[in-house]
Amino acid sequence: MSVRVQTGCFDAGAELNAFSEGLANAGAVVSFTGVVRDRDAGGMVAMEIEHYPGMTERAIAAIAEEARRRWDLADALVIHRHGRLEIGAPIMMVATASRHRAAAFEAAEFLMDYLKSRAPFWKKEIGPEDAAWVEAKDEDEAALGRWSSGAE
Amino acid sequence: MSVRVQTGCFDAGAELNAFSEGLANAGAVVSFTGVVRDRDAGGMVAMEIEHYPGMTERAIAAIAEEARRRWDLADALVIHRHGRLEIGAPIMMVATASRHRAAAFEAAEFLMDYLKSRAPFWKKEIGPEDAAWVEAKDEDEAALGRWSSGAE
Amino acid sequence: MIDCLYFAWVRERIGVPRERVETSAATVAELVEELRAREPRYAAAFEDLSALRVAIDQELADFAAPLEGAREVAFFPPMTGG
Amino acid sequence: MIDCLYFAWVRERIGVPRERVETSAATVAELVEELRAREPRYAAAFEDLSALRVAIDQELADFAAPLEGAREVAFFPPMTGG
Repeated sequence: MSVRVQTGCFDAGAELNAFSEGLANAGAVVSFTGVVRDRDAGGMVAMEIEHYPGMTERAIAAIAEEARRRWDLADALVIHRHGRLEIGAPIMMVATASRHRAAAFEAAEFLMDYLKSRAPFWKKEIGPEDAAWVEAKDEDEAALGRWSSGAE
Repeated sequence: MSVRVQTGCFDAGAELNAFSEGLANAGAVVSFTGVVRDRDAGGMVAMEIEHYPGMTERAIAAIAEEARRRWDLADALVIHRHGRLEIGAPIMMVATASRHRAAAFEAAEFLMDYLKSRAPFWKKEIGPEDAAWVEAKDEDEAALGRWSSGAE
Repeated sequence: MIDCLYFAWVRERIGVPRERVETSAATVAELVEELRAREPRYAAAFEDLSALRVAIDQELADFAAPLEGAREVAFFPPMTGG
Repeated sequence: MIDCLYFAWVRERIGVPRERVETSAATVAELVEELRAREPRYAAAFEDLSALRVAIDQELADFAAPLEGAREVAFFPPMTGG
């Protein structure tokens, strides 16, 4: 299990290959990559991500630990960037490996749902003249409901 | 949308990067990679995948078309190999891109569930002295039930 | 005349991947009956229809499907790709 | 003495990312009342508690949580990572 919080860019393909290597007994590998996209209104020039050093690592490690407790995972990877990101740049990535594809998919979705709403990151969209904090979506909070029963 | 049926190996990371490029307006990219793993009993030396040329391409294209009809996808990719594959080698890959992570995840799972049970591939596990066709699992057929309601 | 295609263990039991079959069967089920009557290797391949799937002209079908206009009928076990 | 940390627009409204606060508040809610009474910028930051989240010593908590033994209290809007 590997958790990285960093300002630098990462190569999602290279990370996927490094993660998959040596997993000959886990037939299913799922990855999610989040990429900076333009605002719906357009005209964004960059995204700025603030985080809470210390709590971030702790929160992600707890979420990843919970995923391992719930599913039979061979391995899991979480990378999340902070600082200033350009449009089209990768923001974050999650990868999971398991013998069973359903477990790999569910664990990746679980990690994403919790990272979205429980890891201390805040996104700001930077326009040419203005900047605005991204507001949390009700649907992101609602997505956690899927995992609230202890039994999976 | 891209569908490839091939004997040659592929580089999942390079495919993921090529797929993600130029998708600046699709913030969510999900990939699934299936890797040849040893039999539960161990002692496998390779896997042989037979397919039905012509029907294979047609079936995968229909499945991918259905995924695009159901979800708001920016793009989708399916690669599936046939022929003799070594343990640890990639068998197949699915990637989906969307503005919404739930759509990217669901479409990737849908593609996997249908490829497993509706695309004409048959796996044979080759041992040092014996060989055995992989039997279809009830759970793979059951997984299709999730998608049987037309509304998503 | 119909092209019959066989895959995986159906192919192995029958011994050929495809063959042209002279038939006037109206349905897949009738074609299967004709093949079964030919030789033991066909009887072995078509022993348990519930373990078999069929495609007509590269589209999944069922054993009751009519063969009128069909050029190609394929028999195989449940798929195991992905 | 408690370290108060502010993130995102909470930090922007208050104007500093962190500060040491002399307090005898028993709960987070009491601490918020003390801060609100200080200056308008705190009143602006803590105007709507339903729009805020709180962490005590880097664990999510709620406004009724006791502060006894706490070293660090952080205030921020709902997270928007991922």
